Amino acid sequence: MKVNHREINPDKRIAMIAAMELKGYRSCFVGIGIPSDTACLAKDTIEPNINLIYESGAIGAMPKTKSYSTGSPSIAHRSDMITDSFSVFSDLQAGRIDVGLLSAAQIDIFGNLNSTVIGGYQNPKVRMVGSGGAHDIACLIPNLIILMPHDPRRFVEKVDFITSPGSGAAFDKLRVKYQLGKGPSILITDKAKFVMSPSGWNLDSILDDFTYEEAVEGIPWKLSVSNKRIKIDQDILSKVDSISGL
Amino acid sequence: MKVNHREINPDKRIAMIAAMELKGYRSCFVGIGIPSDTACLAKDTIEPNINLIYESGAIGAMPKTKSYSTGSPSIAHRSDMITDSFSVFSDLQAGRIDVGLLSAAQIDIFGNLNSTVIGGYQNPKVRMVGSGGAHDIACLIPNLIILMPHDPRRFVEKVDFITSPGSGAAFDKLRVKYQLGKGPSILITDKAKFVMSPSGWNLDSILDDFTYEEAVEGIPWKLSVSNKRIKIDQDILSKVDSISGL
Amino acid sequence: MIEKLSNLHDAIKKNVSSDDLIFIGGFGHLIPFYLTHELIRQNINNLSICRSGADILFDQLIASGIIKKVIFGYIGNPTVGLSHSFNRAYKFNTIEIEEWTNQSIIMRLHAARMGIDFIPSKILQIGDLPENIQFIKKIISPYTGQEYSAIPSLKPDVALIHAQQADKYGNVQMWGIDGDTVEGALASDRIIVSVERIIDNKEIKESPEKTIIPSHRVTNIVELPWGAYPSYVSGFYSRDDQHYISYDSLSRNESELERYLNEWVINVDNIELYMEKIGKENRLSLEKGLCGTLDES
Amino acid sequence: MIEKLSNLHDAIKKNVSSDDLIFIGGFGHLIPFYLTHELIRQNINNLSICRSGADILFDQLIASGIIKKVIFGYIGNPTVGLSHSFNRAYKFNTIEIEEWTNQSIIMRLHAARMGIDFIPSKILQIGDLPENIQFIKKIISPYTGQEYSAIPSLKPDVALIHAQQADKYGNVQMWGIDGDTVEGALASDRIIVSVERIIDNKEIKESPEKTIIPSHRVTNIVELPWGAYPSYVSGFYSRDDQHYISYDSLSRNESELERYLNEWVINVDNIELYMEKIGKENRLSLEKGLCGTLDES
Repeated sequence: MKVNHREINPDKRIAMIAAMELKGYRSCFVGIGIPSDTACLAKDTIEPNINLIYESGAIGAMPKTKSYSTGSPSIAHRSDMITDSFSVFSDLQAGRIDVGLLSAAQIDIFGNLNSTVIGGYQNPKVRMVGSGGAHDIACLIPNLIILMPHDPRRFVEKVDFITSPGSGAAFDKLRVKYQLGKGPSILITDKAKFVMSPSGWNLDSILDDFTYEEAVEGIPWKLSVSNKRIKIDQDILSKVDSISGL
Repeated sequence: MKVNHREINPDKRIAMIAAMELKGYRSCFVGIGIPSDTACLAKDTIEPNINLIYESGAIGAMPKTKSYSTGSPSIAHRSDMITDSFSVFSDLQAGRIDVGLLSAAQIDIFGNLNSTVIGGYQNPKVRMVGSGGAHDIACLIPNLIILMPHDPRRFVEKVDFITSPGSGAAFDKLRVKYQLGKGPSILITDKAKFVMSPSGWNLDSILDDFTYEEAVEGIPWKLSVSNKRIKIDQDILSKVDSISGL
Repeated sequence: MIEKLSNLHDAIKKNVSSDDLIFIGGFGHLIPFYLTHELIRQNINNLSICRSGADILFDQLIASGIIKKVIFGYIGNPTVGLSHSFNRAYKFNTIEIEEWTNQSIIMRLHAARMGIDFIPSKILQIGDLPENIQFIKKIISPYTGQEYSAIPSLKPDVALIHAQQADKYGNVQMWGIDGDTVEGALASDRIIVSVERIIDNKEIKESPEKTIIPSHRVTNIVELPWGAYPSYVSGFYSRDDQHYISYDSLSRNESELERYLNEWVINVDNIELYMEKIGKENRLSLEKGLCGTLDES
Repeated sequence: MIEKLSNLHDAIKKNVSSDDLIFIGGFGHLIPFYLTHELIRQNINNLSICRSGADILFDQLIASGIIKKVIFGYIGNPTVGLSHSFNRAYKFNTIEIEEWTNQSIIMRLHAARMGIDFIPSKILQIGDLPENIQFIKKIISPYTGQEYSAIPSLKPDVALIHAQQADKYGNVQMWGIDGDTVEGALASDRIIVSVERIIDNKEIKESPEKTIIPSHRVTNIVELPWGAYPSYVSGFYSRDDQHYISYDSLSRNESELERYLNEWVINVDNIELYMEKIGKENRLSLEKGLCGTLDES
């Protein structure tokens, strides 16, 4: 099956690329939206052994309809376990959950994420929803993958507010000192994959049918060229349309 | 109904006298044995509003058969709630449980209780079961009632080991400093009731049909005379035989 | 046993006062809309409200002008958008905020539930949040020297929660998603619970594992079927996602929102009117939805 | 999904080593007798064992000479009497002990479960226990100056627990008395669970509230019906109080106890033999007892 990836919608492209990163993990802390959809896609294809954990306390759901809240009926329905948020966050802090997926309104070169305010904290241009569990996941999860639609306004030199701390030079030492997770190591957009280095994100590979220029367009960080191509797993490609939220 | 209390067995006498002390309380932390039986008797008679809380996490049971463990079938069966021990001990520390009942191998004038060793800790004559939840209850519960069979060997000048701290001059100041409960305030034997003062236990009242000499026999503390008599509530008297463990 | 049944008016009137700190239950599931709306109807003001993830019920309370302070980890309309009333109040400085994260709010409640001042945690040590929580302090482990943030306890005066069922003595049974509802209730001094139905104590004793708050901790039980609408109740009715979506657009406009609050809060001053307002057809469709009574999936 | 089913021998062999710290579940209810006896049969020694309230299973392990250290809040034969093997070992200095209280052991496990070093608590500040826990330290609240004991975390290498049922993926379901069983399991690095029966994942999904450990945390599941005898399993069989009473007298005498251990542990090296040893008549009577399958009360 030959597919032109440009014809697939951006959310699905993110989910497909990111799903491939979940291979080998056993437990995944997910929020509603693309993170949840990505994990469902991975579980349905290349990583059936991954357990989806929602902060509402539901574990093991595979929502069949669009979910609005991490506590929605589709998340509770036919889950394997319903515990409480305290228990899930305790497991998170104890290092018992393998990998997390996060998105945000803004991201910078060190993977700092902002979901709090655009502008200053006291007098913002836009006041957003706040951390929720994002700060907690970004601090504590051993492995963190960031998912971002390729909207240049989201990619900034420095986020207006660090809701969820990144890694690299910014926080690596403090992360060791405070026994935190190692912070974001992978960034997936709808066109490319980036990996974290001490000096920030490097372009790792580009989705088939997209150019280097498209992959880095509007991103304010210095990014070297990469010729590596992302090939979507056939099983993922064939099942992406069946994931409820996508 | 005229009863000679000398003809009632000692455990039942303790339970009857102590049950009368539970009037007005809403929640009671109980262990297996006379404490549990006492609370059941009170609930069945003068204080139907009292909720029995076992450290196993069972709440609201009224065991119909003899129970050996705080986790026994009779404690789980037909309880109103089964939570976990963490939850019960948290409620205890937060001051959310009204009253507790404890017994032990030894008691002294300040209500210090010993359930750990007879003799020295490192090389004891008798090694006993240890604190269990007794230390925790003695420290934390707002109101504490001690139940002791009148066996002179149990009443000592100074306990060999303070498993569960008492009150009076010994610990009153530290109890305030550490935000603890006020410690034991009432001691019930099978012949009498004692109340705590800063200088230790005072004899409060004596069960009908027993003499002052019998009530204080073998107790090594200085105790003034009391002419007050304990009259058992008729309802309690008529139902004491129906309590399973007694 | 002491009977805890109450009518809605008295349960709120007797147990909630101006200046109280209120924990509001419901994590997507079991949000106590109708019970909490009574605060608006009785115009009890100067309130502080807290929970981890707050949705449109918080928005409605803020819009009604009875809130002094919001203590939260998240505030919005999940997936749909922002909390517009919160954002207006924030902009015009008509409310105080104390902004945490979901985990830290839950740990604050957990500390209160355990009867201690603080709990050590690894979070809130890096990023911009810690410096905006001006009173947060550090604590050093006496065993390892490890540096933690000291998460201070948060002990609400009152918890308002919704559950499936309770007996008249106050044994409350809940199933499905809990989130931080039980944690917040157990942390609070008084607990007021609205339920879909009152059941016999005999039924409680048949499944004591479903009981999540013991009777002696409960202040009052109020029977309010459909009281969690437009959120949902597992085993009763599903979530009205469309209501949340409509709320996003109408709440952008203050006069439209005022009309909504009149229609859905002020004028529906008994639960039968609320059920009527939801509508027979919509109720049937929600009963057939996921997790509803008539759900056959 | 990864299948977690294992035979008993491999589950213990692969996951427990000499010198491990082991949490053993069961609070009156669900004590994992048969699963834990495998430690004796495989002679894995130098073990440290911990839990809040320990009963005759601890006594049997100590009698078998495989225990280096006991960490406990209570050790005995509930209501019936003392732990005679523990007392002998204590007298002759053949084991180390670390003596706490039930609440402090549970809080130690709770701290480990939460991934922190210690939890502040009001207990263990007065009386003779604190000074006999030589390494216990104090902590001062940075908010109020309140002085607390710092209860250090306790993170076991392995938890051995028994539950009613699980699926092959490792979703474990339990009901009835929990005590500190789930807390101890969640605190541990590896979790081995024996169950009365294996059920289909479909059945798990019908009552997800009964699941108490998620599949990804579970190391192995071993099907061992009657594995909790002489303790009990709600919904399956009642407690054999008489067995506990007999154990008190026989365990006072070392050679009688050796005979008992041969009969009840060494020689019953598969679960069918254990069931046979319990006896058909006794099993039927326990099934009819309180909380048993055939309980009609």
